[in-house]
Amino acid sequence: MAELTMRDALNQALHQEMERDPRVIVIGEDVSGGAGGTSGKRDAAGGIFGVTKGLLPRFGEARVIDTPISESAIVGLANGAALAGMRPVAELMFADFVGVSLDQIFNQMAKFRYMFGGKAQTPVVLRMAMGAGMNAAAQHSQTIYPMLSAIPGLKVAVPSTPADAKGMLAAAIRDDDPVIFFEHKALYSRKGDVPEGEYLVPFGEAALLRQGRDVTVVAIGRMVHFAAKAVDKLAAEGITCDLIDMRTTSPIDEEAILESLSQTGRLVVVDESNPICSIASEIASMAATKGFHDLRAPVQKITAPHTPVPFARELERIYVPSPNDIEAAIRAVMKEV
Amino acid sequence: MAELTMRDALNQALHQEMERDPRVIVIGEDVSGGAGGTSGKRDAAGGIFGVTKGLLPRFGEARVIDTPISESAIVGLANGAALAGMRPVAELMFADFVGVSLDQIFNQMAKFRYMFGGKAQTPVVLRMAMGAGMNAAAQHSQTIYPMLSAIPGLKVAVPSTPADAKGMLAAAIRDDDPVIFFEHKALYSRKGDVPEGEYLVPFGEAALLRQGRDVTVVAIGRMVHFAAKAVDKLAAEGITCDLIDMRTTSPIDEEAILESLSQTGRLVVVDESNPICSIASEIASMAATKGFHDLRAPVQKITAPHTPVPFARELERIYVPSPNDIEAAIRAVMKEV
Amino acid sequence: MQQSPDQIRQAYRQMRLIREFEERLHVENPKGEIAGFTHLYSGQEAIAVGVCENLRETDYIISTHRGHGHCLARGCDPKGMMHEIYGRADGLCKGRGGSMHIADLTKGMLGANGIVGAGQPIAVGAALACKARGDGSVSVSFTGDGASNQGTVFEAMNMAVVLKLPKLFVLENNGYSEHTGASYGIGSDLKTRTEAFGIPVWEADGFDYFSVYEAAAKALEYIRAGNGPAAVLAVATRYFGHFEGDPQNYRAKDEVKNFRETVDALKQIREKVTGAGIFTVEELDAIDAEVLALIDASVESARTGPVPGADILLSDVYIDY
Amino acid sequence: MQQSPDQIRQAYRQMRLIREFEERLHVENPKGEIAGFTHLYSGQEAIAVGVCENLRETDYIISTHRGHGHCLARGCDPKGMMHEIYGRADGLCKGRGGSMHIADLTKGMLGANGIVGAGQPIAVGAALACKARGDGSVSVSFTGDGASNQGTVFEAMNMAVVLKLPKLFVLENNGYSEHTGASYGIGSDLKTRTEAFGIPVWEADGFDYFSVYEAAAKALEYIRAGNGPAAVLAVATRYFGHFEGDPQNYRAKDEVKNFRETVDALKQIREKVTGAGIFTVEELDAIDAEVLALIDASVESARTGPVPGADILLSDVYIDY
Ligand SMILES: Cc1ncc(C[n+]2csc(CCOP(=O)(O)OP(=O)(O)O)c2C)c(N)n1
Ligand SMILES: Cc1ncc(C[n+]2csc(CCOP(=O)(O)OP(=O)(O)O)c2C)c(N)n1
Ligand SMILES: [Mg+2]
Ligand SMILES: [Mg+2]
Repeated sequence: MAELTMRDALNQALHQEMERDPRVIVIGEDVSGGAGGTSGKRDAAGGIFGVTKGLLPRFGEARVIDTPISESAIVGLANGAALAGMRPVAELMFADFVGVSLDQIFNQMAKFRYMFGGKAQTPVVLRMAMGAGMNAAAQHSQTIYPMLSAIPGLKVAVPSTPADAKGMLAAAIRDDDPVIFFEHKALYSRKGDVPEGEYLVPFGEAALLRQGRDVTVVAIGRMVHFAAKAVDKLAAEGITCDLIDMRTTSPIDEEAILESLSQTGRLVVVDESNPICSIASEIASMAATKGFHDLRAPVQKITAPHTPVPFARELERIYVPSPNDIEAAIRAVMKEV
Repeated sequence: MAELTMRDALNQALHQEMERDPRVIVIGEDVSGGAGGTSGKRDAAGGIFGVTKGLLPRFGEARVIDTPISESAIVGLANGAALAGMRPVAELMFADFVGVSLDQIFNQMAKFRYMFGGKAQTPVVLRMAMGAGMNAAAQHSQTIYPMLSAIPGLKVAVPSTPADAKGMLAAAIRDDDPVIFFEHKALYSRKGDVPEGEYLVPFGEAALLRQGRDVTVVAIGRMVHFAAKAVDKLAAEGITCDLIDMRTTSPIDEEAILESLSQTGRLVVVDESNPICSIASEIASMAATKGFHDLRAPVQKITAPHTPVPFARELERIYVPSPNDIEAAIRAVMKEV
Repeated sequence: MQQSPDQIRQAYRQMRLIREFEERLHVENPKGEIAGFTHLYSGQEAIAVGVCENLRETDYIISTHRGHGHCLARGCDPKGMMHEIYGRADGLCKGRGGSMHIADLTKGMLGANGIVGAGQPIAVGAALACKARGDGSVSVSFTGDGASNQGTVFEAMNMAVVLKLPKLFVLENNGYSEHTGASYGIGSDLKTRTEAFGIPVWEADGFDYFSVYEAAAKALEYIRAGNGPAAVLAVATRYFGHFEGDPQNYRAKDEVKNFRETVDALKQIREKVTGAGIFTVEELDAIDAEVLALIDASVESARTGPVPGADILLSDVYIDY
Repeated sequence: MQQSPDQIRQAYRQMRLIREFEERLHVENPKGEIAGFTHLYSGQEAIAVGVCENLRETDYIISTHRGHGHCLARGCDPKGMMHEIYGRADGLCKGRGGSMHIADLTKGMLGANGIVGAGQPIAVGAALACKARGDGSVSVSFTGDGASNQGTVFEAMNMAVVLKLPKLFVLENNGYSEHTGASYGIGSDLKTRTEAFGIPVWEADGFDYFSVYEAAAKALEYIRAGNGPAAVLAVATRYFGHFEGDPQNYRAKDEVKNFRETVDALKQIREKVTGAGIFTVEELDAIDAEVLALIDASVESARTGPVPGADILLSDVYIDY
């Protein structure tokens, strides 16, 4: 174990997987940087968040590929290279840029295998930074995993800790299905213990971070940490919760959630996304369909409001669900029964 | 009242609105057709589904604008023209083509007003044909209204009858907010009574098509007709349902659904979309949060499976929810209590 | 005409195969057994075959919504294709894809594609894999005149140049983009636009197999020498509507008839090779008969092929979930 | 230099305003009061001002992620902008947009835009409205060298030509696309690519106000005469990093210093107008002082401006819901 930031944990996974498998390549804007610059230095960027730093010096230009600003072509490049036997890790920089590349994601990589009679495989990993927390405003702060989790054929990873980030990125690269890999911008510098060497976190297995009797709290990405704050605070008062980190939103670990719900009878779901057709809605709907007989109180959905992400610090702060909001929701479901 | 197909009802709304307001323009691929052809005939297409037929001869090339295959530019064109005071009705042909134009939809038209401090308005109507039923396979059959209903700033219309199609398209054109207007391909030739002259159907008001005691059935688009079949069949057996046609999925008429649920205590939601983060999930989650105390049985979500839309007739038929599936779901919720 | 008789026979047979496949679909389609959208390639046979006859086993191609010709030219099984078009469980894509999504990865055929302009970046990606393998393989995309206006196509061109990839862009100008003339949507012209990205263009007569073959040969030589991408621009026409059922109001009455009677690709190659004494009319007729029998048999078996069921609906969404 | 002294004074003031606005943000930014991404325009002042000084009230412009210069050149209120950048409730966008989304529809300023390449099709749409009005208005988009590789930009160019719209494309090559040199991502060159779409290009020295002004004047004359779109291609540099905080490892050590000392836009215009005897150094210094005072006052009031609350978070998502 070593204490690493999520940024460094991701970087380590990329180094290890590229070392292990020569078919793994990295593609994106400024994934190394410095090409065509006047300093003569390559790897001048290493990704705008530093996640791909050091890959170019180690693996060379044939495997670490800087591109023009052409996101459709970047994802298309990854799709085609994957169909032809490579294992590309493409980067979209900001998740919001699915806007200019969605076709290659939802009509192409997600559907090849199915449409082509099961004969294609498209082992692409598409990394993208998401989330509020940097005051990057409406076009650089969205958490669009609900949109992509809805699409059959895609797997979707949303790690919340450095260890999960490493283990899930390595697992994503080895996965023969396409994986959308969301990295929360506000978590890049967060530290945690990370196993050294090969480490894999399987998809579709939620993590039970706290155990309790009273309430099932389901959270995703950065919200896991906010939920943990609320849960820990209430534990001191004797209100104890199961805290479930979904880890992947496709597949969803239904069993883990329903099993917990069958013990607690109360559900709070926390999702940084906008409320409509969110993962919070999906989990709440699961409770209403498959978990109904266990449910003893109304489900509490804690999400961002139905607004774009605002710019100003004070606005963004009230836009993002807070530990206080989560605490209040837990108290509310406790009052009900 | 005249009996019209949905195609003709839409066409009538376009004619009437273009007549009324010179700022209304129509933009898209082959919205008239014949430009650059060898027959010398313009209006050779009138839209590939015939919805925009006759507009060019009536309103001329300055207001009925054929474009190259450049969907991002088509939606961008509409956005810019709207910002500059026009009221564009743009056509995306197939809803699946949001893949190549999503940015202009979700990062631009949806967000201008908010990002720009409330000073912009973007009265665009973006029409698109959706849905299975024509064996058009995975890339031409999707019902992606959940994805777009999730986006703050967009309104989303999904009419199920010719009258609603006319009234909602006219209302959409007069709306100062951007509206995504979904037309189900399998409903274009369906006939119904349509009021002549000016006719407006307000957004956010669901239609109660059948009244009953036992179950609330909520359906969208083509599924409304399938649900009606199931509901009518069961009525003969004495199981009576409220049948609610959502009509718009943004805004959602929560009141209508919750009010009905408070009477029936049982909910079946029918949505042709894939299950995850669907409108069906959204309505089920509403029941689990705001309708919980009324709910007497698990909610039944009837959706397509988590697969792309398949091509073959037999496959598409089992992909799309059927009246039988809906009937079975209604019976299932009736058994529970 | 420096090709061997065997090469020419093969090319002629492929063109005839496409022609018969498509003409037969045009006959079968109105009968109502074929579902969905069918876009026929007849009229453009010389382009697909002229290009694909230049390719090696390790090369890749990607097609468009109008994919049958490219698939057949690349060696996809006509019977498997026919079964797919009829939506059969034993079709090339198990009946899940249909006409617009026929693919055969084992043949380096990366699929027909229902999204105009989607194939080009994907083919650039396959070219990246070709370059990495270093075995001289190339990747080929086919692009219609209409598709050439899609942003993704321009991005793909620039990307292929920036990364100096072994990528052939085949531009097929058949005069129409659905119901609109090609000249309307292209603000300048295809050759200038393509060259401006740094991609040399070899022009060809899209009705003439030999013309296309030679243009493609030159472009491929340039590419395989490591110079980066190149393009072939071929002009032809489509004999049928945009899709089966299109009334074609945008076309002059005798337009297709004139093309068929004058420059038709099959007519031309027959005249050339019999004129040059390479094959006799009878030899070519024998090929025609063989192809016709193959198509007959394919339609026959496709009509009664196995119907796919729920297992096929639900499988292959993921490899492992 | 056939402009009147008033015109030149105005242009000089606008350029100085941009320069001081940006240099001051560069000083304020590390203090931690300004949130989010800030992209500074310093170094390129002559381009925004050289173009915008040609425009009429009814014209439109749309900007990029690096928007301050274009906004100021178009006449947006510097104080309102500063308040916006500081996230104030009385900022130009109520603190919801920030640096990357400053817009002022009342000035025909259709917004800075965080999505590279998004503005161009939107500006083409505004050009459609201009054409419909028939009052000779034009619509202008600004596009970086990096953005020029985005598919939407090519689509916008072709669309503007096809519809023959009054649209000016201003291409600003500042040498970099984030951390990558412009030459890397552009496989050929900007002029050739643009002309290939059928758009004539007027080239300008992006450090020289008069050069840009004249190129834009010619392009606009062509456009206003009803010929369809045209372009201005101007080369300059950016003085600061891609965003505030960028260590600029990709740049030669003295690159910016050299530009500042030799071709700097403000230095050039000062030398030219004083050399030609149009203004004295003192007159220009007086403008500088006035601008500096304005910026001081703007920063001062922005620092203590009203903080937005929940009402602003939740409003203006819809006009009516
Ligand atoms: C992104 C997208 N936009 C529009 C369409 C609808 N469409 C299908 S084919 C076609 C015309 C294509 O013209 P061209 O590229 O010349 O090919 P051709 O049909 O002539 O073979 C259009 C507009 C589509 N399938 N995908
Ligand atoms: C669609 C999209 N892709 C990538 C980015 C990230 N990004 C922001 S600015 C930029 C570079 C733009 O370069 P250029 O167009 O030359 O403008 P400059 O920054 O030099 O003014 C990039 C890649 C983005 N904002 N949007
Ligand atoms: Mg064509
Ligand atoms: Mg630049």
